[in-house]
Amino acid sequence: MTASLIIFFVLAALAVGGALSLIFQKHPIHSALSLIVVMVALAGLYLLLGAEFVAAVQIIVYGGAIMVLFVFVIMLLNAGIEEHTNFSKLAGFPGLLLAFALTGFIAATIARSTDTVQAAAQPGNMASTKDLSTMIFKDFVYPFELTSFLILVAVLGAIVLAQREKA
Amino acid sequence: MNAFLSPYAWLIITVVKVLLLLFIVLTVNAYLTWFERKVVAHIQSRWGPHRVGPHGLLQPMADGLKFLFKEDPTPAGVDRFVYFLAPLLALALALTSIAIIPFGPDPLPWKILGQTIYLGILPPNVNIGILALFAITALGVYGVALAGWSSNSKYPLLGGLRSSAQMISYELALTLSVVGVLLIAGSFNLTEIINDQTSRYGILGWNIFPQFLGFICFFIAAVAETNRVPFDLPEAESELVAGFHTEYASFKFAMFFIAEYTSMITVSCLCAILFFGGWLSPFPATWTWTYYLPTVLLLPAGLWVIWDGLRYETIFGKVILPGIGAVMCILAIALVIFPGVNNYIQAPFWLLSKIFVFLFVYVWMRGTLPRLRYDQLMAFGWKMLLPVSIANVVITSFAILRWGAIK
Amino acid sequence: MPILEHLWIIPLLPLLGATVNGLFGRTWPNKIVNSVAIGATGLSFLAALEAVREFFLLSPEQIPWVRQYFSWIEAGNFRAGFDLQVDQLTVVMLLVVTGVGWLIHIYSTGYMAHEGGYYRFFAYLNLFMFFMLILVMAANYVLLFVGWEGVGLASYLLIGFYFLRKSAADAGKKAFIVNRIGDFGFMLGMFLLFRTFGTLDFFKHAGAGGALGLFDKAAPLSAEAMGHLGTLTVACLLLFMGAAGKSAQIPLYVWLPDAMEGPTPVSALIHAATMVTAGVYVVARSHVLFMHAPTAMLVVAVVGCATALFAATIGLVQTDIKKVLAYSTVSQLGYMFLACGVGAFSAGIFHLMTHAFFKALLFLAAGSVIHAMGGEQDMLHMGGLSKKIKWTYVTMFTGTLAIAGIPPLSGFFSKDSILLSAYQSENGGPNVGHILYAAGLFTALLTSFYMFRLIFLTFFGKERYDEHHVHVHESPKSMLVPLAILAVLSIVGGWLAAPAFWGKPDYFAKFLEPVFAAPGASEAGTAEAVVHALETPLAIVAVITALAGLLAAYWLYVKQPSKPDKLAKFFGGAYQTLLHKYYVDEFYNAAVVRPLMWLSTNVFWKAVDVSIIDGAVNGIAEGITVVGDGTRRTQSGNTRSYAVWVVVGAIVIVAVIFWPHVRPVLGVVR
Amino acid sequence: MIPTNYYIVLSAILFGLGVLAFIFKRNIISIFMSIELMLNAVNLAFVAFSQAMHKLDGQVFVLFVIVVAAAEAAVGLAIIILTARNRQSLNVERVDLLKL
Repeated sequence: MTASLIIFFVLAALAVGGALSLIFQKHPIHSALSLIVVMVALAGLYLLLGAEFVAAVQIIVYGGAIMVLFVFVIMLLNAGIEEHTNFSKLAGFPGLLLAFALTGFIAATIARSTDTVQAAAQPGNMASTKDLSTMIFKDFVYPFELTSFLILVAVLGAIVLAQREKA
Repeated sequence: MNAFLSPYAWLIITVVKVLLLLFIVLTVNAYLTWFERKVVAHIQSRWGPHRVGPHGLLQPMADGLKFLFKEDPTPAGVDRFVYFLAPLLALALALTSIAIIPFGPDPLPWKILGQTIYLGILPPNVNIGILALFAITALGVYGVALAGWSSNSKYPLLGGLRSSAQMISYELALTLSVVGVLLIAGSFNLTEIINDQTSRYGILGWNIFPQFLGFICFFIAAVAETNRVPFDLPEAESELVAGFHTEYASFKFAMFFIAEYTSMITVSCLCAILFFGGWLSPFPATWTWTYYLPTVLLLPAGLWVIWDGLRYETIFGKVILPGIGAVMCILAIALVIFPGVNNYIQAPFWLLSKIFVFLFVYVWMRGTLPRLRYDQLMAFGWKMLLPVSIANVVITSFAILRWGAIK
Repeated sequence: MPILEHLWIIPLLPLLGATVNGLFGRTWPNKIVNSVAIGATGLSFLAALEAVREFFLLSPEQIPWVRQYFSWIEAGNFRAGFDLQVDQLTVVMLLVVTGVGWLIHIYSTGYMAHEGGYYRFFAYLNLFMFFMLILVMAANYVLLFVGWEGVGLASYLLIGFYFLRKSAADAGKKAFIVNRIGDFGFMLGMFLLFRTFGTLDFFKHAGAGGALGLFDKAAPLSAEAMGHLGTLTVACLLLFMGAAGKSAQIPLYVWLPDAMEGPTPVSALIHAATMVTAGVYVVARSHVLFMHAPTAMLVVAVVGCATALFAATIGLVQTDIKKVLAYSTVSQLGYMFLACGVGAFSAGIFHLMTHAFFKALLFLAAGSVIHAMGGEQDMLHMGGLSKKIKWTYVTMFTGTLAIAGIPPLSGFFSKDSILLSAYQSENGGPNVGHILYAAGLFTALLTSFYMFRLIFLTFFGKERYDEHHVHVHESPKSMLVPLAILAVLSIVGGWLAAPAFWGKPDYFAKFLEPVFAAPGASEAGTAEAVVHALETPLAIVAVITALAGLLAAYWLYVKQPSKPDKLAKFFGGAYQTLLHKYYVDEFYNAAVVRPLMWLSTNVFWKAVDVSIIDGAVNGIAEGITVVGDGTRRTQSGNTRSYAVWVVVGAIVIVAVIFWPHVRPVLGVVR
Repeated sequence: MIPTNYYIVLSAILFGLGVLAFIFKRNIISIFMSIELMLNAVNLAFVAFSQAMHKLDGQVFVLFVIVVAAAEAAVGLAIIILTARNRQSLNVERVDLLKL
């Protein structure tokens, strides 16, 4: 039971707990906060895995930008407790069953397939951000450009959608 | 004893460090308020606080007590959890950000519990110092936003909305404006960034010269991030009563207050470190006489304090001030006597003095500048600051491509 | 050699004219329309002349001259290209089609001047020219068939030109359907030929990588080789079926007389000069095959002869001027087939040419008469026109002399050579030839009789119409000039063959020799002497018969105009039979049309279409409705349900990708 | 050191929870958040594998995923704002114009 293992379990517990509370919280703001918890925990896990840069980006972008956006929108729309309607028959018990089935299925698949990976599991050697950047700007430059384009499109789309049409 | 402690030494040391830093920061905060009030007062040709203690030096204590013992009502219909969470969040994040700042290059000359002690909480080899800092500042917005939302009241909500929008907007500029520096230094590590600015000509090596544009952007964005004048719309008295913390009283309010000032300090540290060579002396290393500047500053100051204290009728004045003065004088003399100490002092001295300068600028701006209108704020952020910082990045990268690392 | 390299220009010009007129002519004044049409046709006539000039410069081994322009159908080893060819036969057809066609175009400008749909008429006419040229220039059966169908279409359009008149529309339909029957045979023939020879190109050409053409393959075969296994015979008969359809032979001739519903120039161009001779052309074109199929030859000969006689008899009693000409056309076509049947292809083509001249002339003249009479077609209401419309009279009389076979007009030579070769043929028995000859001779008699009957009824005797309504007037120049030219042609057209009489070679036959040489050589060589022996006497006999017909007509219709009715009463039954064209139409109606109608109505419509096809379609629709009703339940519009469906999909995908043994359960096969 | 499977299983669990939330939340924004949760779970798996295999590709992919998520959030939230404006409700079960 090394220190890192303890940290892992703490963070994992945090993440799962956050996810659960995301489900069980009635108010979107609380859900958002729980999600933030999950994200921070994940960032910690990334640090544990030696992916500092990803961890930082995770917090900056997810925690600092995306979730803020969520909170902002929730505040803007002044969303209240979500009303408990049950129009969808399917999303009741069968949905639950199916979701569990999917989870089990995926878990089983992974369990089946990761034994190959297991052997390779190594102490997380800190991947230097330089290597990451070279990889992005050399091997993945086209995807990178594409994503930047995607962002541009998204910005335009958001503006067009959100602006009130002048009557 | 050692045998028992050593496994947890790092833990103990860290805790001690944290407590120490916490104490220092809080004290500095307290006296920062005093300093601010004084300066603003003098800008407006007033006296400022001068009743409590000599020159109102005890005013911060009084304020602190007031905060502690005031009644703490919780408004009806607030979302309790979030309402309590918000100030904690704000304060915690603000304080955490300080923990990443390194205050000096070399560890203490002697080991404690077999650990080398660095000035600063994290060891200097943290690769993502600046990134971590940004991460924390990024989260900082929640304190304000949640506070505004949870108070279940109009003005705070508006304040929260404003601040979250403002912070998101300016965070982009903040981050981008630093990229130039990072490109030059080629590292996220604050220590490395500072060391990168060393040069034979002292001040000429600082990033402020190649990155002047970046500095301007950074500073403006940072001020906006800390919700300070002229970007203090979230708490614009004239429009929103007190903005997001309208509904907060007593110590919760104090938390926000401390958080704000702490982030001021952080930003000042960052400015100093990123653009003004951190703990580097502005003079070439060959000018050894500059090592005596601390002494030269301390000695007269100490003497003045003694003299000034003796002018007081009150016991306090007669006793305390001269005491402080004496300490300062002794310190000055000690520095002359022990060159080792003197050398060791240099780095922190310069860093702190730079930080002080920036804090003064903060206060100065508050004393002089008017507040922006909200749309002006947004327009400025998006249409001015962001493009300029992006341009800065582009220019810098091209320059580096052309001439290699600058200087 | 510009034009020979670009043969496509010749047919393309009329198509151009057709397109322009058809698309834009509507709003244009007649002048522009007809100048476009005539220009197009005239240009292609000139092009054809130039082509012929260049053709004569070719060395014998360059003939047939074949050019491939683009390949149109390519499937496996089958290639049907847009290939045009020129050889002597083509040259003749080319000149006849373009030349006569051009003249008739000019004539039409006058004749159609006061008709509606002027632009439509000329567009159709040009279209016809285009297809006809394709037909005669095609270098393979497929392209030839395109032209074949195209002229059918054009003739349909033109017969039904006055489509508001039910009779016209019906006639058009009749022509189309009857032709369809023939085309059916033609197609079968093509398929059979392809199956047998593996190609439908006529001759080999460089373009096809030197692959042998149909005829190249067929020529060297010994008669037995193909004759015994009757494939070739069958193929030829099928081809002949098509030819019979197009060229109005028994039993498919019924459409041609009705086709007279179309404007007269049309009758002249399509139903006398060019299109109806396409059948003859095809038979001549594939003479190599026919030569190897004696049975088929015999059939052709017999059918041709029978048609000639049969049609002639009907022609005796017709009173409608155009009907008479129509039946005479049928019988003349019969002559041509007779010629082909007895292996005298050059004679057949020769008659084709001369017939094109004088029959076009006759029709145009008839048109002029009708024009003069203000639309009157019944000869019983004419008479004594010779003084009123001299030019028409003169030209028409020339044409009549020509067709009757009075020397030295063209008809005499062509008909004479046909009879001669018929007399000589031993195919199918010693005296078959003589029987054919006799029938042909008798037909000649009838021909001259009814033709002169026509002349006398129309131009002689006293007027049988009232002066006050009809004021007879001569036709405009634009109509008379072509008449004159054609008259000249039908006089001199035959002289190419004249030298045969004083022992010189028959130039026309000589010219066509290379085409028909392969099989024709044998009998040509041996029978030289016999020919000369027979030439003169047969000619004299023919002339005598012609004169006899003339005199009979003269005696009956000028001397005693009352006699014909008496005769009609006397031979009541026969007369009625002839008048009703042997009741053939009625017979077809009863034997073919009604049963077919009944079948289509009660079986194919009521049973098959309604119950089976519609049933299937509606059934499918019903099924889809049911399925849709079922599936639309899933479209609850509730996002959460959709979310669940997404999950289901995810499960399936994971299963398919990662769990191979689940795939069959999900019906995924990989 | 921590075996990779731990991370993977954790990510599977998170993903499953995300799916649950995806199905059972009624508030559009919450549903959106659950999607983000699933994305995060996947990211975790990516990083874990990249660390296990000593390849950086995984991390690069995570970065891309984050970028895409950001874009998605921008557009999606804009759409949500529109919906809320027009339908006066954030409950997905009230937004059912597709129903026949």
